[in-house]
Amino acid sequence: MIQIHYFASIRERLEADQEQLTLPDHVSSIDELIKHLATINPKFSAVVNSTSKILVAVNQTVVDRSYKLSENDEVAFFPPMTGG
Amino acid sequence: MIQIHYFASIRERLEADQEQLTLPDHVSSIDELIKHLATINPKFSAVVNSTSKILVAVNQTVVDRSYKLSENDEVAFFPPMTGG
Amino acid sequence: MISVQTDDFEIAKEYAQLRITAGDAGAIVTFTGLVREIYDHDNAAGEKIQSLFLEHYPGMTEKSLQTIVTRANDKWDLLATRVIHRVGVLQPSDQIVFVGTASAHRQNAFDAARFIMDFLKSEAPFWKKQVTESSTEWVESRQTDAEAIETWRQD
Amino acid sequence: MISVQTDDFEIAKEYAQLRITAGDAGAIVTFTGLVREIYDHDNAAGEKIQSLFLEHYPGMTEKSLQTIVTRANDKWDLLATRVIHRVGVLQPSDQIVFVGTASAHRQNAFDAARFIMDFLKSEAPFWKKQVTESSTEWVESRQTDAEAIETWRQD
Repeated sequence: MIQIHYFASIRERLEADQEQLTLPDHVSSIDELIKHLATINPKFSAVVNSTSKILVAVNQTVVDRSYKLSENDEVAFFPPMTGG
Repeated sequence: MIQIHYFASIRERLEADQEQLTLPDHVSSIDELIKHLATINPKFSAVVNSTSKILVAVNQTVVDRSYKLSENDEVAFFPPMTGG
Repeated sequence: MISVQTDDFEIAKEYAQLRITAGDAGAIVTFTGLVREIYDHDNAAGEKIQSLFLEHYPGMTEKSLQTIVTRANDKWDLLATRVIHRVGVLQPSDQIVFVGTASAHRQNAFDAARFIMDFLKSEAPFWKKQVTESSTEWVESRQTDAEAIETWRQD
Repeated sequence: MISVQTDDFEIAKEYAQLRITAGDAGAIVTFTGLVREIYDHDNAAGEKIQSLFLEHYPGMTEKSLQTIVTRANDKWDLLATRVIHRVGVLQPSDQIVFVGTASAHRQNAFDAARFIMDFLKSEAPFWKKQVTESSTEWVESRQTDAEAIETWRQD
């Protein structure tokens, strides 16, 4: 089981700020997780296809798409930061 | 007649903060003024010979040694600035 | 010290604390970011901003700011640092962010404050949403902010 | 605005005035220079400073600071600037100098504040004399301050 958080424009378009997911056997990297979420959630698919840049953090650190997930990871999807 | 000001270490070593001087005919540049002051004032000569860098301002703007003096100029001698 | 808060802050209080914490400082630099009434982003160009909503990722925000401050301390001899970032709803001219640095010499204090702001912009998980008369839009990230980060990587 | 004064200054008051003068500022940078207890110049190295005397050249001081601020305004889009320099006798930890800049964007505010400080150090006619337990000496100008000026000439 992993915990997934969504922020800012992505959170709004998915109409969800978080969800829990049991990782299927064929999903081990972030890249595979994104494909899996796009398959099971049409809104996620739409966001991925229309957003120029999506950042991913695992356990509150930004990672790249090849990152291998572990049980109980906290994954977050968000657009580029605009603070300051 | 010109007005001369001295500041900081130079003022202290000359024991003077200002003086007035009628320019002799052979003195027209800052370089010539320095030579003249060194001739008439042993303390000025000592300061010039022992100080690595002396800055000169005419009418409150730093100038180089070839600057040509005019009647009523305000000339100042001081060491490199150390404010801030 | 790092704070992420809805409350406003007072520069006098933060400056006084930096002076005390720093001990024998020769230079204190403060940066304050304010909500501008007119943003020159593509979206809503020219329209007046009525309010700004600042969202963040609790936990990761503090962690990423701490990482940035630690990197600044590794690069420069700093005697004190302070970062405050506000979240929630803000109005034009409100203070958003404060960065304060104290050092023996001015170059370190200037470099560190700028470094912290540059990385805060690109690495700390804050997102701005702006409300104008005709629209409510998430602010787009700026190319110049990405470029600012690159200048530090060349060191 | 430029002030050369014996009185101390309050950063809160100067910051508030910069905010008002600037109008729609997005970034305000302040620099404050303080009297350090230990200077690392060659003279009196390691000895504690008991007091500092700041001499200046009245008239030229204001003129040279105004020239520096005008050059900063020519180089960057600034909404407000403020320079205060104290003269007379100061004690360790006292404030000596304040530079404040306001701009729409942070890079201009940072650059301008640093530029003003760098040129103030080398072009404004102030001289420091430091008193320690064993000596009273004029502070020597620093090579790093001359070098700071050179970095701006390369633009």
